Amino acid sequence: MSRIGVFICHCGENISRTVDVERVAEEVGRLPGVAFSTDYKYMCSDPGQTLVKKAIQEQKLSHVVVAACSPRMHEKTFRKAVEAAGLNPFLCEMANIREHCSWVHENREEATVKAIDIVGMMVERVKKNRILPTITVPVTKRALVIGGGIAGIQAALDIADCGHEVILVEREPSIGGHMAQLSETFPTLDCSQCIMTPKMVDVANHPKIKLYTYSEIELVEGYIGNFQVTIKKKARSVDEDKCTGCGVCMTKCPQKKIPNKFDQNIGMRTAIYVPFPQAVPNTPVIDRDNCTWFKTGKCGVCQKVCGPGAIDFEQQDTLIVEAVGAIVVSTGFDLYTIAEKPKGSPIKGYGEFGHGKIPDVIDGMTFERLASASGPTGGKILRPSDGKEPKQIVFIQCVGSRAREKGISYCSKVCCMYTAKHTMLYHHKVHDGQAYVFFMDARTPGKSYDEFWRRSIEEEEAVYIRGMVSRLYQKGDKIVVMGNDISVGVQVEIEADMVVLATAIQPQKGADALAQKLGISYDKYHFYSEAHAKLRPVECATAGIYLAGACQGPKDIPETVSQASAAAAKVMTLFSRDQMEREPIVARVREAGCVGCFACKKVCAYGAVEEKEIRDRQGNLIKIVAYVNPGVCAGCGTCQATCPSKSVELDGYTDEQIIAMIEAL
Amino acid sequence: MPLTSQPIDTSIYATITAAIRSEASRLFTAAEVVAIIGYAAARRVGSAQPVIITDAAAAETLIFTEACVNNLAVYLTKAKKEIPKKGKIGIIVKGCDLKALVGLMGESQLKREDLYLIGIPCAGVLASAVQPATTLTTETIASKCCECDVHLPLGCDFVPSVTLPPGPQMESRYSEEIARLEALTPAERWAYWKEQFAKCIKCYACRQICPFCFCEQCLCDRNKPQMVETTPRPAGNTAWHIVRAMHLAGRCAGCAECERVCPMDIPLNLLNRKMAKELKELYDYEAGFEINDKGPLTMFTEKDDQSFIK
Amino acid sequence: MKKLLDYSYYPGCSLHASASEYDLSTRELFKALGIGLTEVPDWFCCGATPAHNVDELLSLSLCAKNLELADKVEGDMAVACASCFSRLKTAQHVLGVSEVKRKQVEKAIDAPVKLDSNVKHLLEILAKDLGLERLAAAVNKPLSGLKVACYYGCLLTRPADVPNLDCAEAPTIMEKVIEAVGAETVAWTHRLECCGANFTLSRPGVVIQLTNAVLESAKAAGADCIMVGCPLCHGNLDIRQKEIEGVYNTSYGLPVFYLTQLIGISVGLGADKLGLDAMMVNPMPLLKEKGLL
Amino acid sequence: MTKKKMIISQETMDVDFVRKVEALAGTSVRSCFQCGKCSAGCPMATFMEHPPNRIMRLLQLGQWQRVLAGRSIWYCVSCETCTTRCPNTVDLASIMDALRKLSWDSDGASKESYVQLANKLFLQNIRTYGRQYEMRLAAVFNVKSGQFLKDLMLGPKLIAKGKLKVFHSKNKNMSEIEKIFTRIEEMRKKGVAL
Amino acid sequence: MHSENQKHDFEPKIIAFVCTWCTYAGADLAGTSRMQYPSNVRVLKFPCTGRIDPVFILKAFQQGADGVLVSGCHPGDCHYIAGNFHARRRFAAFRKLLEFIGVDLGRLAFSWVSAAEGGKWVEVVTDLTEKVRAMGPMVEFKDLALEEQWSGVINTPELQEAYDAI
Repeated sequence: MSRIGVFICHCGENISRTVDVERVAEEVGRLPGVAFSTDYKYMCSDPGQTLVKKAIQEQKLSHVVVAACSPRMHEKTFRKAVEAAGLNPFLCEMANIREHCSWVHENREEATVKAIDIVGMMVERVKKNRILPTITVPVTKRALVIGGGIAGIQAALDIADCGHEVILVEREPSIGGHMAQLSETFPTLDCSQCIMTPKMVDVANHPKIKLYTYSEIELVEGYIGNFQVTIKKKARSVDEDKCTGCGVCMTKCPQKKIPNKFDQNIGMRTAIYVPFPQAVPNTPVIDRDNCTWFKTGKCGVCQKVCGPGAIDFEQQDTLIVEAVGAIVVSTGFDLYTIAEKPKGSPIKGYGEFGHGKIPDVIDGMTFERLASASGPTGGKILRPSDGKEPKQIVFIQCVGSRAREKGISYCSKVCCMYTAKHTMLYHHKVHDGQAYVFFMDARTPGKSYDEFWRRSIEEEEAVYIRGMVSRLYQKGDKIVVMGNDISVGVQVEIEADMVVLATAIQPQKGADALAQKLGISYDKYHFYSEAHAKLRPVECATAGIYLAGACQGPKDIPETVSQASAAAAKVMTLFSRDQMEREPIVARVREAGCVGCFACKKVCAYGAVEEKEIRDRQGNLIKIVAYVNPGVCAGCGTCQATCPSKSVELDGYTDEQIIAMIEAL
Repeated sequence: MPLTSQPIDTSIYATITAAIRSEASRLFTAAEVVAIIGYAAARRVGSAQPVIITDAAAAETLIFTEACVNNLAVYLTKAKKEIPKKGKIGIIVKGCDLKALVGLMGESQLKREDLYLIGIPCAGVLASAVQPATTLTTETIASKCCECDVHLPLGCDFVPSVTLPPGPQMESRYSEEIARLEALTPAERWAYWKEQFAKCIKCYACRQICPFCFCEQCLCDRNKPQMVETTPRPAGNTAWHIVRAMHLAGRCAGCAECERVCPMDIPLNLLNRKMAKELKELYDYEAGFEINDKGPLTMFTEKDDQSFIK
Repeated sequence: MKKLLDYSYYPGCSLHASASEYDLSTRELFKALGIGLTEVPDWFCCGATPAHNVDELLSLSLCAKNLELADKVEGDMAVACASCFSRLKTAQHVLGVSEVKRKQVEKAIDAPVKLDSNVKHLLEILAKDLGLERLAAAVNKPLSGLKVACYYGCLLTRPADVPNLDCAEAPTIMEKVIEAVGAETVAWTHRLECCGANFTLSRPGVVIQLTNAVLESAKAAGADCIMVGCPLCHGNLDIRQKEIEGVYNTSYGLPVFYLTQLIGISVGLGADKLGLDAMMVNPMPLLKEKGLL
Repeated sequence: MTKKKMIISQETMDVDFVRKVEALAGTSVRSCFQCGKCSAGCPMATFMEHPPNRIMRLLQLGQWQRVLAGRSIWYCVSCETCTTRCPNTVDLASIMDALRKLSWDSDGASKESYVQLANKLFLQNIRTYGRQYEMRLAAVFNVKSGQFLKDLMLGPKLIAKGKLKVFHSKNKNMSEIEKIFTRIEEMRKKGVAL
Repeated sequence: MHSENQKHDFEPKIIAFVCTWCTYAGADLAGTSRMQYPSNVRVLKFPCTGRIDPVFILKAFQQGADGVLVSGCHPGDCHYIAGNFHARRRFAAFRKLLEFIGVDLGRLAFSWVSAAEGGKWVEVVTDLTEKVRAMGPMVEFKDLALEEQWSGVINTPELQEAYDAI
């Protein structure tokens, strides 16, 4: 016979104001199996917890029900307390009489009756709770970092500096990401390359970091502490071990007019190329779509001029399997474009801005490349259409961002600051030019940020016009900007030489596909979801996977670096032990009942169900049954609902527990 | 629309019987199979019963007639341990029976390579209420045969080469009854089923005969917790039949054995056909046509209908 | 020629008066293309801008009534006037979204609201139902060398998800249609700007200013003429062109064609069948110069 | 009035009026975040004393008197550019319709507007003839607005071109249109429609 | 809003089966936002809608529920990747079965309520409560529970007489 203790919390007055807690304690106390029942002002407080612990010991309680706030709030707290008193933590359940009762009902009688029902249900449930031993799993102390931008680089360096091996996978031929494309950074205007490239070199030279560039994640299997990751290393056509990075191949390549994505397609590159001179690794890659050899079977100039004989036209994509214990996802962002979107897409383009067909209407990243000393113009601000220096330049903020109609309602967070930076860079480079900025709000929270924005106006003489632009159109070699100054209440028209759009930050293309491989969730924009917006901002709900940088939401550099270090710290916490414990809410198979139809296996999203042979002593096969790998099982219970004979059961949510609750009603 | 009774041509059944006998004999002689599950004549004139034969001599006992109503697939599941597992087992299957086998293969209960399938081109079998020696007509034919879409089983190892004579047009008994019930109000439907389920004596013959009720421990027999009341009272009966229909949804291919064996004449296959119809409409899924890794209720697409969800 | 397609035809008030040449040319062109038009019996005014401006319920009721009348004729509903088109489409949209309004309208017209009928502007019928290929095949006299400024105005495409004729900000349907019959089109800036439309009576000053900007832009882009699909735009661009030239002391001389007139010329219909004599800015010199008459 | 200080309180912010506008327009007033894109693209903004975004602002503050006192809403040409481009999917054109309707119903100052007059005649014509009768519309408008000579030169030319018909073809189903008008009036009298 | 003075003749019993990550959290949010809704609902927490067995719904009706709500994460938001997709199919089929048996589907509601949709939770629960209140008690399963075998048909006067005599 169970000896259940029920503890009713007043939560100050939060519960007791509408629920007659004494009556609840009294009525619940009469339920069969309840040995002790009491109420207290703050059950979660230290004295409250002591009350629970003392009662367990003095009353020899077998199970505990705490009727208080939501289990999402304090289930862990009370389970810990119960454990400290010597009971298995899973013999404690919480009845939610605050969020689900006292806060949502005004009528005291109704709320009290409901609270009694809720507690009664939990009493019946807890009777069926079983002792669940904590599950321990071994931890492989190697980390995988996906994405080699500043977030991935920072996370990889932090983890590696702590002495753990790191696998860093980058899709592009070089690490560096978007930060390597930037000219200067706000609010200090220090050169991005100058602070970025040393870190890239650190990665290349770090003995604990294994770098896979031009590679993608193919498959992720396993679970926290024990992932097996298959990486596809795309054929580079250049042997990395032989190549010395001398660059002769690039100077001799006859295909010289290929738009360079790194330069936002305004600069050109060869078919064998490194995206930018400071690339890490400094090993070129052959772009097979544009290479004459691959297109016609003739040429081979690079092969002829390569001293070490590193060119390998026969190279194939290779698959590499790495075992890791933790994964940091840092795939970064992509920029929204105003181009027309395919029909049916939730995101729309900007027809009113010409759908990207006006050549001198560019985006912020293109402006970065123009302003960058290592960019295609050598740092000169020149129009893509005719190479002239724009004297009237218009910046438009919130293009795509905060535009529900276009399908994106969030703020991209960094555009106000980088536009202010752009006006400064422009003013430094074109002394006789004038910059105008159309904006709705200036959002500049951050250390020295607002001062920076003010400086662009007060010292660098940018003209800020509060109001969105309705339309852009080409008129001769000018772009007519039809705007409005809402402070004055008058329409504004500017004939600009160049227009720079602060386009929205979006997750990388294919972010959803990667998330599905990783088994992590994402929001409707495909930004990855953190486990808790406030308290677990760098962890995914899927254990062992962590987030860093703009793949989780728009972020500036300092924030990205902080999050990367935080993710690294989380990984190191995990790696600080040889084994880790996990909540034992996992499915178990009752082999006697299982007939091996594997409906459970078909519905398991985690691949946690395996086939297991049952043999007699002579080794004859009796039957094949399902087996749930407790390390992989996430505990959703879909298998149990699907199993016709209910031969698989989810611990903590067994049919017995649930039926007990329904029958208590 | 009731049609006047018309005879159905079953003259090919004699040829089929001869063909399966010689094929069975050949199989044993060539040691291709260790046993064959088929039909043999039973004691009452014209009746048939399932039989398992293990040698060529017994091949002569095999028959196929309009009385061969049983779905023999069930002997491969519950009774399979009785058959020595030393080689291939031959089985005689009508189109409807084959659908059950296909389903069982999809659910890892059977392997195609362990079976030798002798397919029967079938013009129909007799309804269970009819005396065995009756001629097959549009009236005496089993309901399931009225809406049969697999007179000729596909993908078998051996099929007697006969030409199925064209049959007369038949009423769609299940579809019409489903449509009739759907047109009623919920209360009227409830009254209908209440009366039907009230008859149930919980003999579980429906469960015994069903090839898909292959669980070793049925959920409905459990008492810790008791998910479904086990006593043959209306509440427990209703729950049993609902759970049964739900468990067969997307799997049952309509051999209608449950209905045939029900001593209380509960129209059990009606529930199964209704579920099949809904799953066809919802997910364009029909059971029994190909070996599927996943059934309609163990898979999903992101675009599934959710008009019923707020 | 065998009839390919059949429509119920809603001309609208303007086509029975100031835009009679639009009506005439539509009927003649569609006859020539083998498209059947049956006029909606006893149609009413759709209420146009004035009704929705001050009395949405009336506007919706009038449109709903017309949709009901059109339902009696087989085929989708062909609409020539951009304003009528916009009103009918908007009514369908609003009544589909708001149950409250739908119930009120049903009370007002004492009949159920028909939302499923397809309301199509002539452009849509030519470009999509007939198809550009079949349209091109019907051409006898390609409009080669004629530079056309396609003027959409406001109501054909706006707002984005209501008329659903084409992209609201960068439509191409007019250009596609007229290029299919051999004309050249010009890229110009004011093809989607407003001409002042319904202020033609009450605030001609405003209309003159807005329309002038449109004419100026078309001229600057090197257009020979303007093509429209709306009698209101036509009224402002054509009827008031002389007056505008006076006010701004300039000369445009841009003939303003209805799309059916230009396509009519290309399929070989005569001036009398297209009502070219009704145009205020005489198109004859231009057509002669291009060898089209 | 426009220069008068706004005294903002729960009493002076007329939420009921705004709700009425929202119900009529089927769109939210609160969604506007004052980006001003509507005013930037409005072909009539230069004619208005309150550009569209400010009308939205005044509505958000429940200051409808200021909106209706001005002529801005009667300068809106219903081109729908604002609705098309609003980043927050506010259907501004419908809000303008709603405001005009409410102004039309009340005895607002702008009832004298020529636009009002034209609209009124237009609707009268529909009620009388079932269809529009442009000749009469123009003639009566000029008489009523006191601009006897307005567009004087256009008339005869249009008649010559067959563009203005002196005699009008009446709809044969006139009782139907009258019924629609009457039913709507009755619904309003009963208070079941706005 | 549920007013205190409102008294009803019939207070329906509503059972809600919800997933812990979205709907339970959404209901928590309704609480922290102090939204008000009828107190008729009793919530059973599951890790995921994928865990919810149709038998539970049946059991709930048998135990006297007048209305049942099943609610989980929106498609794509499932904490367990796809549990809600499986649940969606399962319940699409199950509700058709119940409907065919003669259960009025007005008593069985399904919804997606995210952790951010406290308001929607209130709306869903209030709607179902009021709808079921208007429909009256769910008597079908309760009647069944009271009946004995064969009690459905006493159709001959002899039987009736004999029965009365007992």
